Amino acid sequence: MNKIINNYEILEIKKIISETDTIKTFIFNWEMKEGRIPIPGQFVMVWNFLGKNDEKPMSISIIDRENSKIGITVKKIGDFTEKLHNLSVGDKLGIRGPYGNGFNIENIENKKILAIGGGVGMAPIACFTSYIGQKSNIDVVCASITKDELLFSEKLEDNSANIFTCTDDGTCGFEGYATHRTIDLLKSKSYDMAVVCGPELMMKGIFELLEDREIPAQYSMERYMKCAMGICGQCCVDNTGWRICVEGPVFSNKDLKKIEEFGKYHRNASGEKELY
Amino acid sequence: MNKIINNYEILEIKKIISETDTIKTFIFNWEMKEGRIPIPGQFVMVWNFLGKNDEKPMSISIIDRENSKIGITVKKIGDFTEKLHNLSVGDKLGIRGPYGNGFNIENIENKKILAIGGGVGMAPIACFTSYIGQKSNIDVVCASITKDELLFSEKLEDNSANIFTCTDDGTCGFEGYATHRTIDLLKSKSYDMAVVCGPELMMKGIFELLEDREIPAQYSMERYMKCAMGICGQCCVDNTGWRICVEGPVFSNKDLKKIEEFGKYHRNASGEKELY
Amino acid sequence: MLKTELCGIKFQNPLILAAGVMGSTASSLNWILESGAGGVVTKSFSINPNKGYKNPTTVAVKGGIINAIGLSSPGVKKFKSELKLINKKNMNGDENIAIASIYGSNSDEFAYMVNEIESLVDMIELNVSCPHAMTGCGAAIGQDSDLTYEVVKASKKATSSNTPIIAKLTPNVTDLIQIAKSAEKAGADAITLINSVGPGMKIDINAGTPILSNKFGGMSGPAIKPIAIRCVYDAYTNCNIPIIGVGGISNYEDVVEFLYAGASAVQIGTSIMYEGIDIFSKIKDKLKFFMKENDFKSIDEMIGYANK
Amino acid sequence: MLKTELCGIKFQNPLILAAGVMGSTASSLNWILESGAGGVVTKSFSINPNKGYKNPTTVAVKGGIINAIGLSSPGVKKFKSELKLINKKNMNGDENIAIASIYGSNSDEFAYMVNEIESLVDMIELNVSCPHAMTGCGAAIGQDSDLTYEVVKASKKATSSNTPIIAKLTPNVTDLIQIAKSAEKAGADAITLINSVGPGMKIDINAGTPILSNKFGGMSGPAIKPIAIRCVYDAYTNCNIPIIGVGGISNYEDVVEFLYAGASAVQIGTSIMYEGIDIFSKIKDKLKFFMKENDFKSIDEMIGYANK
Ligand SMILES: Cc1cc2nc3c(=O)[nH]c(=O)nc-3n(C[C@H](O)[C@H](O)[C@H](O)COP(=O)(O)OP(=O)(O)OC[C@H]3O[C@@H](n4cnc5c(N)ncnc54)[C@H](O)[C@@H]3O)c2cc1C
Ligand SMILES: Cc1cc2nc3c(=O)[nH]c(=O)nc-3n(C[C@H](O)[C@H](O)[C@H](O)COP(=O)(O)OP(=O)(O)OC[C@H]3O[C@@H](n4cnc5c(N)ncnc54)[C@H](O)[C@@H]3O)c2cc1C
Ligand SMILES: Cc1cc2nc3c(=O)[nH]c(=O)nc-3n(C[C@H](O)[C@H](O)[C@H](O)COP(=O)(O)O)c2cc1C
Ligand SMILES: Cc1cc2nc3c(=O)[nH]c(=O)nc-3n(C[C@H](O)[C@H](O)[C@H](O)COP(=O)(O)O)c2cc1C
Ligand code: FES
Ligand code: FES
Repeated sequence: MNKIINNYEILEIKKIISETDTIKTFIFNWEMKEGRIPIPGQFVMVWNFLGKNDEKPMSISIIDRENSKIGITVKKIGDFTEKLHNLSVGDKLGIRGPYGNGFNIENIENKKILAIGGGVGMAPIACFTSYIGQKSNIDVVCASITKDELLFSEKLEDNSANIFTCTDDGTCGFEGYATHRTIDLLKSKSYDMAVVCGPELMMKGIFELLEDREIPAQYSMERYMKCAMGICGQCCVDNTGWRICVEGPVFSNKDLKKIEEFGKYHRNASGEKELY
Repeated sequence: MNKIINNYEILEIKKIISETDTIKTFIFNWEMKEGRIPIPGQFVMVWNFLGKNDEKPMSISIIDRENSKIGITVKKIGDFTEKLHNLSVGDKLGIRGPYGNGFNIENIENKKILAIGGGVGMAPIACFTSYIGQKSNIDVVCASITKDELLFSEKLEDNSANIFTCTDDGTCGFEGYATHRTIDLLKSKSYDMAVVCGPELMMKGIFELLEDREIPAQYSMERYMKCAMGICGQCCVDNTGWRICVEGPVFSNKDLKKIEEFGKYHRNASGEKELY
Repeated sequence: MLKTELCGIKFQNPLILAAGVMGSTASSLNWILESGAGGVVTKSFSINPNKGYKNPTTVAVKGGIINAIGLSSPGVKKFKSELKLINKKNMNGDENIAIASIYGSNSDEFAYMVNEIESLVDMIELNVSCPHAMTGCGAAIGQDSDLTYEVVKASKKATSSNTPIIAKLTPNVTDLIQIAKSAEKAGADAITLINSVGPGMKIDINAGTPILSNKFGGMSGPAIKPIAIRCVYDAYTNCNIPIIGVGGISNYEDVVEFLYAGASAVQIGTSIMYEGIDIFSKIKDKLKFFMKENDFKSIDEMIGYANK
Repeated sequence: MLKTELCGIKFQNPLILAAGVMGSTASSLNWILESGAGGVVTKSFSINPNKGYKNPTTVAVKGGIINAIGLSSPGVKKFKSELKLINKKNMNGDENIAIASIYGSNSDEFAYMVNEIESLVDMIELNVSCPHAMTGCGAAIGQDSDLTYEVVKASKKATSSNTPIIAKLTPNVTDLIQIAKSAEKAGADAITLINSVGPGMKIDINAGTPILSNKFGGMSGPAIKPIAIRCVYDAYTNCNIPIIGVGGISNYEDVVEFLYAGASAVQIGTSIMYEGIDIFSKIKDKLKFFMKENDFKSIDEMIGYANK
């Protein structure tokens, strides 16, 4: 057997950071050993065995190799995430992973990088930005609906990235969508590559912008997940059939072009299509 | 899991040597890789899948690491061994192993060693003698009923060991039992250690001789075997409970003393005791 | 040399994707076909949409996994549009074989389903064997020889187009051969052996609770292969319809073992997880090599070789 | 802290040697007891001597082995002299528990056997579950709830000394709980779950034939653990007599998993092959550590923990 299938580890929540009213970051100790050292863009499956006995995917938002810690950043949007928000330091969760391909970070040094994150989509983007750190010159577009929802902007500023906030309602930074902010930036700046994560329609908009300008980019997608091991087929996308949990969640602009459902629809737990 | 359980390899018989009227040596190619490099005193299980579909233990009589070959030397005494004798070069057998502890060959260099083999018991003794080669000074007592049954005496002479043949009927070398030959040798010579394999009553006699003279020795035992993996319990001996297929087949004189059934009885396939 | 025929259906090779593994969309099925499979079986579906069980739905164990996905599907109406998108040929122009796996809780439902889809696929596999299906479905049928008979009979009767009907059976019964004979008597054109094993359960001792939300699930992967081989071997001795072997196949040796036991073709599921999608092309190459080395001219010559 | 009681019998610890593994002589049983087991089960024996099947009788597979030793034993008369030699106490002066495993082809044979040996052992385990026994023995009984009932009933009736009777059951049935309840109703004092699984078969593709001389055999070792756990969990929910868990245990985590599932004690077989005889003492140490870490004062507190 080639692939190691990591099973659960039941981990104590070591720290909880309330990022915004609806977003919390949970930090765990994580043994950094072969087969389980995460890279930005990878995710874990989070099993709340005490709560609803459900399990869902969450991007890894913090990779702290030095202190052997990882973090996930969770937006409260439904039953599962609400139950997570009710947990306290010392409570336990089952974590398995890391899964997925993660961002391609080869030959990324000394590049001019544009990182764009919308809402909790900032989780992998922040992870990427911290991970790459000073090795490259990173401009981060940090987008949200309103000021209170802006994620990681301060933390990343400390990390020597240039932060460009934008809010739909203009309560912080640029007023408008991430696409608008990006158009604005692209007027004055050039980039070697971009990394993007956020609501799919936002990513679709960004995709078109960056394609027009021929900027290579990587996009992190979300699809409904069951096994996360590449077996159940739940997360496969049209028309390539690729599994978001194995071949994804991160796709280059080239590959994304082949994913025809991108920006159009996704499938729910029963496999029915739901339009964006 | 700590232990590697080797499964069958179906091997072609590459060469057959007719040692005596009733004894043949069969040679196979054998990949010498971790977990399957044999040492003298170890055995293999031999599965004659075409013949009687039975499987029995055989000592490894030849270990040729250079040419990646092993050999077994089989005495025709019943149905299974007779079917083996009917095989030709190019026929196939299933071989699994090596099993058992083998002779303890640590710190064996530059020792004066007495090696005693009776009948086909010469198989592991010859293997040991060739293996140790010129590193030590080995006297080999090579015993059989009659001249035609003498095993490996010529081959070992080439190997710079000193051969002392003996036959019950005096047709070659000393006339009498291996015990008598040994008593004779011990009169004029001293040894640091001995290795012994042969009919159990012969070994019993030798054991008493060597104990009297306080010569440390290793004895290779035989018991009925089924799994050879240390699980079925078929080969356990009284009163220690040790498994001949794992803790044995080779025992030091110290350990042999604890095996109360030695020289007295063994158990058959159903576990009934059969007296010697 | 890998070509083989099963119930009159011609396969480019005897390697088929097993039901429920990357089989929920035409896209993934086409990917598998393109990567070298001779045929694919879809995820099992039924009349109505079904979300399946809550997560966790899969857990790794020694030698495989346990799953209780719970037969999630969008229901026949929506799944038909997927079936229509399965490519009839691969990029080399070779015929692809599409097999629909269907389930239901009684003969009427099976008959209805057969009717709905028979024109869209080459063969239909009846899932009467899922060990963690909803009440009345899956193994609830296939663990009873009378129910198995009824469901197979009704499904056969419902076909108007001679689409072969395959009964996929569960090993989790006291007497598999009795059930297999029932299926045969009811007119099954072939049987698939085996669906997942057990069922099995894994308790996480740190969580203090079973991991799967459904508590137990079906075991699959290399660990179950000896059970599958025994089932195929026994059925080959006792039945006269072709057998599709499945359970734990991860390399060409395993495929040969199944053929020797009596399978006419094989399905591969869980090992895709360990070995990747290219498992089909890898096995094909090595299988051809083995056949040449051992003087086999066709798959046919290998079927049941170990029963002689 | 590892002490536990089962049917009124006091065990130093809940780790017991499983039947058929190094259990053919008092010598090997005593060695296992000395190495730390709380109790031992003998190899199954019956009235007459039995050579068992021809070799090969065991073969390694992924996650375990398949065996068809074929219940070899010297018969009750000779085996009684072995039973007499099992040490009542170990070198530390702690009580050893000896359990005889017996088989037969009908209730009379079981009753006879019980009578012959009850005075020599602490408990008797009825093997009605071996998946490769001779016609009428082993699973041939335990796959039928009526036969199971009869054999357990007759065995209970035959005891004059209150020696607890344990029924060891096979997972290779359509409905385990039905059989377990039969055994309970017939008066079994406890049940052991599970005997080896499948049966399974391994074909050597180079030899072109099944490896075992009996062709198929029972699967044991780590791969079968999920099935055993499910059986124990289900039986714990549905029955009221204590359960001895067995199947694939190789470390303390596995022991905890079985206790959590509902076992009152466990048996260890195949893992001895991988881990060596000292598996008992190793597990004991780690189990104690786990209990301290998790504030368990006794084995009792852990039994069925995952069913809550
Ligand atoms: C690769 C990946 C990474 C993700 N990373 C993050 C992250 O870092 N932070 C974060 O807050 N969220 C992340 N998500 C989304 C997160 O999994 C969902 O928000 C969460 O499952 C919602 O559950 P709920 O019960 O609270 O809401 P629900 O009301 O149950 O669901 C709301 C929506 O969440 C999605 N969802 C529900 N269940 C699943 C599932 N099993 N798999 C995938 N999507 C599901 C569906 O689109 C659904 O419509 C990620 C998803 C994926 C696929
Ligand atoms: C560790 C070991 C190493 C051996 N090495 C050799 C060797 O190098 N050369 C050699 O010729 N013989 C060797 N033997 C003995 C060999 O296994 C038997 O001679 C052979 O099994 C006899 O089989 P048969 O059918 O020809 O005779 P049978 O008539 O069946 O048996 C004759 C005797 O052989 C023994 N025997 C039979 N079956 C077995 C079995 N499964 N396991 C152990 N003993 C058995 C019994 O004592 C029996 O009485 C060894 C045995 C053991 C245990
Ligand atoms: C995740 C998963 C989902 C499955 N879903 C189905 C299904 O829907 N219908 C079915 O008949 N079998 C289903 N199976 C069983 C497989 O088709 C196959 O019979 C079994 O897994 C053994 O083969 P394997 O070891 O190659 O996976 C599923 C198996 C897995 C692992
Ligand atoms: C070589 C071998 C022989 C066995 N013999 C018996 C037996 O005689 N009676 C019995 O009830 N079970 C027998 N078993 C089954 C074991 O007692 C046990 O139920 C099974 O192996 C599962 O446990 P394990 O995985 O720890 O080995 C045997 C198992 C093995 C491996
Ligand atoms: S979630 Fe199962 S294949 Fe991706
Ligand atoms: S032959 Fe089975 S334990 Fe030695």
